[in-house]
Amino acid sequence: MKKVEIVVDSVYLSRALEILEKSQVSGYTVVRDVLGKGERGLMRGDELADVFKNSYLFTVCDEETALKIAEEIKPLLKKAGGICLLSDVVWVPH
Amino acid sequence: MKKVEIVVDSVYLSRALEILEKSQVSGYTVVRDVLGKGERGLMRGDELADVFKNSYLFTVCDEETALKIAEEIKPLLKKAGGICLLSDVVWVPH
Amino acid sequence: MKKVEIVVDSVYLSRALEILEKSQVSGYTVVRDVLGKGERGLMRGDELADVFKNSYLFTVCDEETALKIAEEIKPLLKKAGGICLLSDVVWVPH
Amino acid sequence: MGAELLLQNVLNPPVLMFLLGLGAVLLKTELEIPQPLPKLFSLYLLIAIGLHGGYELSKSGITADVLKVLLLAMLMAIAVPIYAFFILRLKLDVYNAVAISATYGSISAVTFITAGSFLNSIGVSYGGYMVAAMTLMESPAIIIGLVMLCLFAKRNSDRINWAEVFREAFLNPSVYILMGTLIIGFLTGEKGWKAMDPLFGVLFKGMLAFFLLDMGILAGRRIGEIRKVGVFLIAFGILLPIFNAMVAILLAKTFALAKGDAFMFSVLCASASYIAVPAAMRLSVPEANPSLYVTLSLAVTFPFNIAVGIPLYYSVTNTLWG
Amino acid sequence: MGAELLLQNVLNPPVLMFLLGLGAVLLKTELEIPQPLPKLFSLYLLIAIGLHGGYELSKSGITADVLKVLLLAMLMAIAVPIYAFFILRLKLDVYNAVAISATYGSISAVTFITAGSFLNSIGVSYGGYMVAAMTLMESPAIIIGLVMLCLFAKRNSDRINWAEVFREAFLNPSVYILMGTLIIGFLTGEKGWKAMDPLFGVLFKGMLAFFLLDMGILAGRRIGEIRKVGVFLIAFGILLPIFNAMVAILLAKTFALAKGDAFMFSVLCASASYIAVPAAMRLSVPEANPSLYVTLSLAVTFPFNIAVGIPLYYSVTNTLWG
Amino acid sequence: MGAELLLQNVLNPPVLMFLLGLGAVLLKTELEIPQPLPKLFSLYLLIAIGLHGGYELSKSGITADVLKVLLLAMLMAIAVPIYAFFILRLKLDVYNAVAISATYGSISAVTFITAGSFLNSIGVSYGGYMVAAMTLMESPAIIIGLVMLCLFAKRNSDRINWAEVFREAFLNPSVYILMGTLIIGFLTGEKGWKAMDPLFGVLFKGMLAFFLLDMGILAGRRIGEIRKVGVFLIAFGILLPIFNAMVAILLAKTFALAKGDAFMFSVLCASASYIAVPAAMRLSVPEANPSLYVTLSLAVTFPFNIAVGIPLYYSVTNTLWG
Ligand SMILES: Nc1ncnc2c1ncn2[C@@H]1O[C@H](COP(=O)(O)O)[C@@H](O)[C@H]1O
Ligand SMILES: Nc1ncnc2c1ncn2[C@@H]1O[C@H](COP(=O)(O)O)[C@@H](O)[C@H]1O
Ligand SMILES: Nc1ncnc2c1ncn2[C@@H]1O[C@H](COP(=O)(O)O)[C@@H](O)[C@H]1O
Ligand code: NA
Ligand code: NA
Ligand code: NA
Repeated sequence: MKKVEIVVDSVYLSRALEILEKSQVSGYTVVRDVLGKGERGLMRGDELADVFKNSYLFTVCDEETALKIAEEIKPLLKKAGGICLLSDVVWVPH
Repeated sequence: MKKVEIVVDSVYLSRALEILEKSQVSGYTVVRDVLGKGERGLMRGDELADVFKNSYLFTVCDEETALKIAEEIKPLLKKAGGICLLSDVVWVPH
Repeated sequence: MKKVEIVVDSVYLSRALEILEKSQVSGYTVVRDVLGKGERGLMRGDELADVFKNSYLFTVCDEETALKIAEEIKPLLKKAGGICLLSDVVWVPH
Repeated sequence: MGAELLLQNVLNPPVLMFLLGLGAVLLKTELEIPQPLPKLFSLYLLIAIGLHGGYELSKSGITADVLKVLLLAMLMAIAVPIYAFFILRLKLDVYNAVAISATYGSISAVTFITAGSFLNSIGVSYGGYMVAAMTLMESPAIIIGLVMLCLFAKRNSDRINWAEVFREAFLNPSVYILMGTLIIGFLTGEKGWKAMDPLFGVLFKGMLAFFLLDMGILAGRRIGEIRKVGVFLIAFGILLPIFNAMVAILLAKTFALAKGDAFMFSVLCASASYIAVPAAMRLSVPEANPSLYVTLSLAVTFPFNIAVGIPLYYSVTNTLWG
Repeated sequence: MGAELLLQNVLNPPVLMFLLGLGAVLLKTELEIPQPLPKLFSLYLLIAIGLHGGYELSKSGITADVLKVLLLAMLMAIAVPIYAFFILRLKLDVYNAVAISATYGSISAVTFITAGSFLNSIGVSYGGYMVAAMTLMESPAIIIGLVMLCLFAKRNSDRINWAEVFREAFLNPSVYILMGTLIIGFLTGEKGWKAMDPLFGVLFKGMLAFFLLDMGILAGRRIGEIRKVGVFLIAFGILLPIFNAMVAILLAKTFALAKGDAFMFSVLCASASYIAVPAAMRLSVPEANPSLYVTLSLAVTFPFNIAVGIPLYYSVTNTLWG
Repeated sequence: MGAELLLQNVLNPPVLMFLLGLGAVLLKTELEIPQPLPKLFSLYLLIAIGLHGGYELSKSGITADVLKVLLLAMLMAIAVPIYAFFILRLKLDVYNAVAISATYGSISAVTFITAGSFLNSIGVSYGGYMVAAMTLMESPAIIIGLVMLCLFAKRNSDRINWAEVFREAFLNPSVYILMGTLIIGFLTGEKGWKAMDPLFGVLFKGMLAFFLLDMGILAGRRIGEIRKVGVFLIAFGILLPIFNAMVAILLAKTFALAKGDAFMFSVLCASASYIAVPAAMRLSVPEANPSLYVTLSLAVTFPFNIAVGIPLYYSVTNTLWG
């Protein structure tokens, strides 16, 4: 299985989740309020508006879905900043 | 080394940690209050009780221990929901 | 690309970030206030001072930089505790 | 129930704040009161009600009348989850029936508080021992629910850990803090209350209004799930509270409780838990669906009681006591 | 403006708390007010100002004079972002000009509140309908900004989603909560306010001081970025507010507003948003650089208004009204 | 010390709330006050004590008597960590001796506040300059501790960064906020305090009680580790405070301090830091074990002072001053 990790500006979290839902992943996990630094500078998350704050989310899915998500999230990350990572994991079934 | 990642309903966090302790991992790291969506629906974490809230935890250990943990956590995840992932990492010694 | 994950005592977070900056990573992501257990005992994060609290951070970079960071973070982890992990990821470009 | 009583109840800042929170979700405003601020408010309200109840109790003393009320409370706390269970079994499996009946057997402190604030605004008083009654009524339903589970479910593996269940029932944070501050209020009496009054007395209504804004948001978020709950459960979530309240009022009349106490007692019986019991059920009966019992309690019964139930139960009490 | 007026403004706990927060960052003390505590304070202030404004409005009623003020407010809320946009276009690209002009077209509730507290301390009053005016002035700038964007930017792909824009403008949390509590205060009148006063009235100044400590910290953190903002924008961040205030005062004089109202109106026009508008701009105009508009509003205009602007606008008003 | 004095101290809502928090952990109730709510309370208490102290100071002025108290405070803040260090070296390595002696050389604001509330409840007053004394006593122990480290430890690599140490000592958040609000209270005097009193004065005792609930929980969580701390350190954590208090009382008598001031001074000397110093030690002396110094200060000395120390030091003072 593939793990898709995404860091995105918090104001765009719901858009990112929409993309996941559309790709019909079986689930996802979100850590709100992570900080970070990247091209767009420091995101300390201390402003009153949700500007300057990131969210970190990941989903586990098969390779095909992962590549689809990676493709569909690109325009959002281009516009709003953020990163998208892919890696291999084993999902222990239960 | 193996990294074992677990997402579990927050009310069952202490049970999950007990399983890790029993398997004698050298340590673990926990992010409380992560949100998520899976079979059991949306966990927004906004209820007054700790219902609908996940915790995310990971531990790094050797392969044998990792498989043992994966085996022992199964019944808990079956009962209470959640996921368990395994992946390869290199632990930089210090 | 390599993902470097670091868990470090929160009072030493700024030192760890300094090391990343010095190694000229293109960015990093930080989850403040994670809990954990390791050699130095339980970090519940509930004290009034920031003692007993960890931060979790990761950066994605090329292998060379990753090894450099791993090398430079060692003395800090030796002194203050914590872990450093390396793994393989694919960074989806945008 | 006169329309003006209903209006008088609704045209109150706390109730309107609840509606404001509800509207915030329905209009998709992204208003939220992020954690742990709701915990701050709920802690505050529990401490305030405990300290004040204890203080009142220290004035009245623990008389035979007080014991009578406590016994009635105990009785209803045991009876309600039992008959609720059998009603629910008509349509639901054992697990969900257990979880929902426990939810309705227990109480909601915020409903109690809102009723107290309503009573206060129309100039009727009630005894501080009603807080003790409330505290007593939180836990039994959890135990009763799990006894039902043992009797009627066929779980062999993974048997119930009774030690943990009793701890969950009697030492969950809500019960503990209420009980503890009740005792503190009782022990420190007049002098203690005078020191605590500025924070835990004078600010009470404002804090309630603030908290109800959040309750409205939480209820609003669950409203989308009401449809999934089904007609039977929605009817249950409105009719059972009314039924419980009527039983309580009749009992109160039979045992000659004072008017204010009778009303508060009926509110306790009509209210359903959305903090302590759901947390316990999630742990002890994972087979039950939390979306059902939390949604029903938070998005159906709580708003119903706040907006309609309170004036309704009051007008019945008022008619009977005159 | 007399030196003693300036001193009287600065030697106030709220303003000094702001400076304390600023100093905490400049001296690198690691003092911080962690999330979500600032949200608690900002929610509290919005609710308090809304409830109180609504209560005052219920006393005065909605008269022709009130409507006059609301119309003037509307006028300025539309005019300011338009002329600000053209000034900004002298040096900036369309996107940043849109975002900054929207920021300055809208208002800052905390600046308004601090001005009210200043007015209060020198014994001048203002009408509760000024809160309604403030609420009206929050949103239009967002719409105007995006209309400007459509007219002057050449974005073909990814067109503006107007439904979402209107929701962001009129149903963002600040506007919603202000509007809602204004109505609640209006509906519940005297009796409602009496119940809410201990929390939302009596504690108001203390909470403002507490919150300004945090505003100082946030402003301090942005101060390092002021250099990057450039001389043109810094001048803009000080001169535009003064200009807006003067236009407002002249308008107020022409239409014979009362002195207190005129002053509060000038403060509204002079203030810039750092919560609602930046959130909306981040979403609708991602091409604009948030470091510019947030820094300018929070680290230049807000401190300027708090420390110098308020006594300045007051002394002008005072001279004209006598 | 009469039993009734002890009882009078314990039968106070704040102290009982501390015990309630302690009990919550011992009974495993899962009650918690999640972060950052404790930060809200501790910030509130620091601001309140600073503003009030500054206000009192503005009334009394900075007289020779005030300077005398400040000098005595400085003296003890330097002496205590030195003799504590040598006592600790009997059993501990240099690093832990440094960290613990710094902890006991500094002060605990909540202990000071609880003592003030106790004094208040028995009708004795103390000077506002005692807050200035407290502020002065926070930092020196950190410096002294690190000087000891340089003198007695043989660390060659990784030498101490004195600039950072001084910043940690004199500009840590607690010291900064106390100092800052003290100055604000002093500058704004009567008028400023009147505006701040409703939040930072009237609510003070209630907030203290609320916060002590959390302190009880934190202390309770550390109680399991007391065994690991060892008999020597437990004895140290009780006897050193008593010894420090007695030295302070004798000094106060010698220099003819007023009774209330003498008592508060003894409490300052008896108390140990659990916020500012542990944070500084974790950074500057990572070789020391934080479980030792935090546990000792929070789970041994703090409860001892709150429950037994305060009435004990008072009864000694009372006997000497009559
Ligand atoms: N190389 C990186 N490693 C880890 N996180 C990153 C990296 N680059 C960017 N990020 C995260 O993505 C966010 C947005 O990145 P950017 O769009 O480059 O500003 C940053 O605030 C970080 O949280
Ligand atoms: N495919 C997935 N990827 C990432 N997280 C998941 C996935 N499925 C489930 N989760 C997480 O595990 C939690 C419980 O899952 P479930 O038991 O399926 O409801 C969810 O709330 C998510 O946080
Ligand atoms: N094996 C491990 N797996 C995951 N996290 C660990 C592990 N060991 C240590 N940690 C984390 O690193 C922190 C410091 O570890 P230590 O220095 O060993 O006390 C702990 O509090 C944990 O959060
Ligand atoms: Na009930
Ligand atoms: Na404006
Ligand atoms: Na001391």
